[in-house]
Amino acid sequence: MNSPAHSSRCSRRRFLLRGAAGTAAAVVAGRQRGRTAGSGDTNPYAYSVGVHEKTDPALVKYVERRRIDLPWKEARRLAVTPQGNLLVAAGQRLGEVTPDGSAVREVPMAAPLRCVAVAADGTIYAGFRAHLEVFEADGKRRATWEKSPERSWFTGIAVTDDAVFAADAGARVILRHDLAGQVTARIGERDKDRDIPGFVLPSPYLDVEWHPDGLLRVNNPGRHRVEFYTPDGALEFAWGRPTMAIEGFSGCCNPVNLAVLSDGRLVTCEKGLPRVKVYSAHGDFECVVAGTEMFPENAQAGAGDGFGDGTRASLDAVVGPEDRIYILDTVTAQIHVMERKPTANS
Amino acid sequence: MNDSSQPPPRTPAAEGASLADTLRRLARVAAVFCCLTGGILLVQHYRAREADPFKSTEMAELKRQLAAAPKDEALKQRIRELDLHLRQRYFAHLRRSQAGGWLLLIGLAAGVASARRFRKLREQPHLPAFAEDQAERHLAAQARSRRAAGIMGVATAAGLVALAWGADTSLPLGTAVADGAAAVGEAQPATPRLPDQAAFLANWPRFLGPTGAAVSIHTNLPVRWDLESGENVLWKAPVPAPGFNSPIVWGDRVFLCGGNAERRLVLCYDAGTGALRWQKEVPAGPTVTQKQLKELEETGLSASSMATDGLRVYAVFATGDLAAFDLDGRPVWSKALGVPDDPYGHASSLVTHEGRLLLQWDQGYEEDEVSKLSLLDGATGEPVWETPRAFGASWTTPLIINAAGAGQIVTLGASHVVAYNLADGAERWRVDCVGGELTPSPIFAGGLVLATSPSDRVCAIRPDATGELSEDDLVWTEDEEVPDIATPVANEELLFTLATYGVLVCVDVKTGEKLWDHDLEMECNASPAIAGDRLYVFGTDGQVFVGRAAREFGELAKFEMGEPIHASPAFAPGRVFVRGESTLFALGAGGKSDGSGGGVAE
Amino acid sequence: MRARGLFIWIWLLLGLGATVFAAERRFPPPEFETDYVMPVAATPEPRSAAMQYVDLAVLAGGLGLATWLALRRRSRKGLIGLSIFSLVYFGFYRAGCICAIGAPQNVALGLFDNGYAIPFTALAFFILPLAVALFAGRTFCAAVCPHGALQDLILIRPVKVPAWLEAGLGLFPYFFLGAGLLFAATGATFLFCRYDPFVPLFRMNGSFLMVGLGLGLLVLGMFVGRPYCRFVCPYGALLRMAAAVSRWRIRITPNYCTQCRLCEESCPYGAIREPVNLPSTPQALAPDRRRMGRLLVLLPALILATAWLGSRLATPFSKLHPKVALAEAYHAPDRPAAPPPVATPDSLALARADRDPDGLLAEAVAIRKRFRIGGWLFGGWIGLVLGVRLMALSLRPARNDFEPDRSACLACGRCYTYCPNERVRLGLLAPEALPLPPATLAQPPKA
Amino acid sequence: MPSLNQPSSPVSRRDFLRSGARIAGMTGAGALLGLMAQRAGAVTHVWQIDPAKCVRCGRCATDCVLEQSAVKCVHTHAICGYCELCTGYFEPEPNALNTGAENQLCPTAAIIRKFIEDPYYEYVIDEQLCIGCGKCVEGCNRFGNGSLYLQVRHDRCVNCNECSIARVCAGDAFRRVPVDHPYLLKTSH
Repeated sequence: MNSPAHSSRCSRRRFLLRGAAGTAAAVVAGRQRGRTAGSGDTNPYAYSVGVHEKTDPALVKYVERRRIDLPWKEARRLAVTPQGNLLVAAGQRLGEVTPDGSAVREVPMAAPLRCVAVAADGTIYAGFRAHLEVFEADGKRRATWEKSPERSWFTGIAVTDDAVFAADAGARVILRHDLAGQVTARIGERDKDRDIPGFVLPSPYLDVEWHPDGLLRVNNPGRHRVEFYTPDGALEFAWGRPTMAIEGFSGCCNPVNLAVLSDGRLVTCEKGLPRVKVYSAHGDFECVVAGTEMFPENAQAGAGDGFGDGTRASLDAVVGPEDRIYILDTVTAQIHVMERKPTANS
Repeated sequence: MNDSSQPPPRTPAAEGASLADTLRRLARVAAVFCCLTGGILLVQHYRAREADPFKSTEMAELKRQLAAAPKDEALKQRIRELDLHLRQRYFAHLRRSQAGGWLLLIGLAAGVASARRFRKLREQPHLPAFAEDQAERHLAAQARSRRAAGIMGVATAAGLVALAWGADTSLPLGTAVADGAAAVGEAQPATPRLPDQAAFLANWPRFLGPTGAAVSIHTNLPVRWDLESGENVLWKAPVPAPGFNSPIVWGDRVFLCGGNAERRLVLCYDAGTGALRWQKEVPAGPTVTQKQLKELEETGLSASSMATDGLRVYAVFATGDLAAFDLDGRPVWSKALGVPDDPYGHASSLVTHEGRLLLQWDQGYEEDEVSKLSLLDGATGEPVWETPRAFGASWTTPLIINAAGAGQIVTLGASHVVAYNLADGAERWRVDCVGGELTPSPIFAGGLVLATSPSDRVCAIRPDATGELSEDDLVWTEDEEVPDIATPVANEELLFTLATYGVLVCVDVKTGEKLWDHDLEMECNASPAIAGDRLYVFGTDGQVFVGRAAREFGELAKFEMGEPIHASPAFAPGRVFVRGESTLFALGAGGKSDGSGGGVAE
Repeated sequence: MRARGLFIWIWLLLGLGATVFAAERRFPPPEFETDYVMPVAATPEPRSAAMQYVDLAVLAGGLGLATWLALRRRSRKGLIGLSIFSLVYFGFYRAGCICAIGAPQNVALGLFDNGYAIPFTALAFFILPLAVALFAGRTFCAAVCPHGALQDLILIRPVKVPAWLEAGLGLFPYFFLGAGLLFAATGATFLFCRYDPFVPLFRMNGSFLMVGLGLGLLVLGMFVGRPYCRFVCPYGALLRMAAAVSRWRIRITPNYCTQCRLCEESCPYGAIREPVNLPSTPQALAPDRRRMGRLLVLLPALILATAWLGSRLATPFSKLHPKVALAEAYHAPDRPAAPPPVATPDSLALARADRDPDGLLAEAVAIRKRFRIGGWLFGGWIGLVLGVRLMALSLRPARNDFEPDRSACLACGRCYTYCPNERVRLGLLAPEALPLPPATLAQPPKA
Repeated sequence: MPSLNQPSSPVSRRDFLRSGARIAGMTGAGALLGLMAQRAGAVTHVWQIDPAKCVRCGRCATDCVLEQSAVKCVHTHAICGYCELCTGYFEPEPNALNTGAENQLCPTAAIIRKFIEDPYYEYVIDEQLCIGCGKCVEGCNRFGNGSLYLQVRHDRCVNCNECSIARVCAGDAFRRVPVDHPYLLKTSH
């Protein structure tokens, strides 16, 4: 500050000039940045199956009549009682609702319930992770069947007049029990001699359904197909192919659950691209019951927020009176009541 | 003026000069090197941005081609090569920019070091000049500094003011909430969403149901009921206001309206129990006189059925009073349109479409030019568009269809069937094929618009042309036992017409060929309805006929209800709602009240 | 900010919870017939926790060494060496994190967010340089701070910044400090770290804007001494305040000032003040006293006004908080009604907001309220800084010698060799060549 | 430095004020230190992703301060289904179930697919190639068991004071975790 005024002013001017030049350079750089930015608002690495999330409305032959909000958490599976009410396996309880959606009762269980089925006489068969229990129609426990010695993980039950078929996803087998709980046959195990390839189960979704035509329907998600077995365990035929297109089974492991219409046609449930479709018994794609649009939360949920065991987002379907289809969305804990659209040519 | 712990160089001048030259050269070379490296890095940066390997359009195109030709091995090979190339380029880019960064750093260090050294060699010792009056200069400098600090402060404050008053917030809160008062939970919920198509189809949101063809998707409905024994009668509720309009249903609510010269009412019943949930009076507009009201009472004040879009219900009366309520009966808006000039009283029913209300306001005579068709915003009642109609009074309800890739509104007027664009109200096509006192409404089935010329004929029109159509463009016409009051009903395959004198005719929708007719031997004003494969018909003396909606005639039930019926039924899951002269009946299996019907999808 | 609070508890819960809550095991993978061994996910360890003690030791050692070199040894060369070391260690090796400039934010967040446990290293990096500055001036800036070291080393041909401009721009670090503490205390963001121009250079990576800014500052710094330290650095503002009252200080001369004025142009940072004589008559001081009085009266009003202005900034400032920003986007009138066909980050965030909009709104309102309170403090701070600076510029200092300003001096040691007394000390000049000490000084202070 | 010639010494007055301010400053710093020391953690913290909150927005790949993000995909094999048709490995509609580039989902081919035994395949992440984009994570999570997920790799992370990804994370999934438990891994139970 001691320098002559002249020199000081001179350096000041120089300083200002340089400052202005620097600012201009910074502004230019900023502008440049402004022009090239803007890629931050999209995800260049998005994994998108968006095209498959839309269903051709012409293929949807069902209409949603009602949506039931279940009062229970962790609803996993459904079954229909002979009276037409719905049984819900939800966490550590078995709930019952009327088709109108009002809760009738709930029966507490000792462990998380994984599957449930009802016999024609009203007897309830409940599957836990590694054992089965039998209940009277009024919810009183009648029997606890022996704990399975294997690494069992029961995920589906089907009941006939004289047998109970339990799908054991852990052991990759369908166990046929007599009504006393004795295992009388093992179905679907890998067997080269009988040309049975075995179940491929990346996740615990193995369902078994029975139809009076005498064949068991079992899904084989890892092979993207449905297999038909005789009660003796002979693989009669199988169909299904992996594709996200509507006529096939999507993702790594679908279908996850099955239901049978009164005439033997099959209702299939998928996860990932949550959708429910109807196939003829011989695998011809017939129509869509509910497309992915109906389950937006389910589609987003994925494997996140597990029920404690890593399973979460799936659909289950059961067929009620008049071939009404009830779909359980495990993410929203809602039941969608679906009825066939009234068209004369159907 | 540089950092030097050494005194200025004592070396001979020449030696110093040559060292200085070297240093200067070095610094310049380093500067050029840095500029080059920096420039290359910059160019690379932009090139990497533009040619992001993961967004390669070439790759996307190849993959698209592969999807079209999944067996093309050559294509697969090209994809693999391109993929390898792109990824190699990407990782090479990473390596290059890393190396470039180091080169830049080294260059910078070398340049700065030599430049500093050079400056030091060149440094001239500071020779202080003699200065006087330190205090004076000090004071001046301080004053300048104060000014600068003040300017800085003012500039900062100005910037902050601009920031504070230039910012707005979209958080839904008043200042009170922002200041920390509670009541955050009471923040206004977002606008309720309009129900989707599925909910619309599952309800009975307007006269003749969601499609206007009086077809219900519900099938679990009773075939017969008995008011005497109460069999299959869920409940009965008195209707305190007379009217010919038909009930509508949304969720667990049934709506209808009625009135006389004294008052006009909108009524809401609980679908489960029949309890009157609410009733609201719609007062007459300011221009309506008592004399007009008396005259209107003769012909009926409430022939127009209500409509709902799932959020609001709408009602219109022959007084020209139009009102909107939310589902809980809170008034949303109302309009007084003035008493229409109509010999029988206004009778066109209301129709909604995605939150909008369609109003066909035909009146007077052709030359009066007072008729119009308007689409109103359901939330406000403000017109979206209005189209004048050069027709006199008519009593049909308009029809909204989706055909030929566009939303169309089909109306009847004088001798014409006229269609308008749903989007803007512009006329789309018209055909001169009807006449008389137009009462049965147009319907849409099997891709055809079916328009009834009362007691004359039914015409089928394919709604994919534009402009004036001729008689030759009619797909078919049918002229046997054509009704003059009841609107025909049709599913995709079969059309049923019901003449006022009770003759039911079944016609093939595709060909117009009559399949059968049957005399029900009753007088009918109410339009029949189809639910599943059943046909419900109601007579003016309370007769009920339930038959098969099939290619052959089949009777399922025929019985009496004991109360005159002029209104078309409405359907809900497991329930039929029938409006008698003074009673609303809910009919359903069991006859026991099995709970309010809640839970219908919305 | 995030409910990072209680993460110790979360860990406890996760540890115990494995048996309590998640008692169910997941569906097992297939049983392999071959002798396949399942790989286990590798977990490369972070930099060892012990290394933070090394950082701390380097900081403490560096501070001590810098203080010794600057005040006792008076060695510019030593300081250059230490600068290079600091630049390499804290700059290029530690990549600018951990860093004293950012530490005040950690302290602020730790003070106001009970859930945030401030790492003790951050606390030490905050306290140590400040404590040293209270006693020995800004020796941290001289050679320990990598930012300072970088700029010091890069300076080639310094241009004198006019004193008035320095006085004006010199206010910015205080404002920046206030803003940074506000944003840190409210958990919105760490402004100092976000707009740090040199860390991207140390990492040789960063956003285009910040790398450009850093390079720009470097080029500027070749001609303007330490532009970041003087006109931006918020921690520098703290150190400035501490150094203003320091016990010891840098002196240009090791002995006594000969008033030779050789050093007056030697400081590239404009820190050297020339001697100012007191006016001969007390009357000459009257205008200064009156101005001082006016400023003293005005100061509370100024503070109040700016504090109120600060409180009005809650709305724009709070938008820098991610939660408030999300709530704003969620409630924005132009929010798209339907998510895009391919999810974007923004649509995913909005979907998250949609799960609990009321909770988000409540949080956003609470955060904004904190900003309102903090805004009063921030605004008041701006007024205070401005007022005190104006008052300080009204004081008439009494200086007999050329000496560095305590606050502005960065202890770089450049001025030493300009002093003939220093040359005498170094043995480069005969003591006889010097004029005698001014008569006012009875005894020359020892070096 | 008392001056003999001047009756009052402004220098010493200022020194006195300075000492007072210095003591005040030290007291303040000491108080702050005392207050903060109670709260200060003995361990430092590092950033980590909570896989349960991650929404796979892709910003881990684009917003890290490092050229190659410190976030990488990790694979917990214990919950993997060993699918032949892995939706984390293959494009949504793969041309064929082989390792051809046209079928792979990963933009950098960082997943190695290996046949183990019929019908099982093993998938391993090559972290040198992984850019942390989360594309495979979304595929696996959407259809499969979610055994692929993103984690901050601490051999790469420079542990910024404020993580630049955390600031923009669409799922608010980043949090500070103690340095002695630096990962939030998915486990089989």
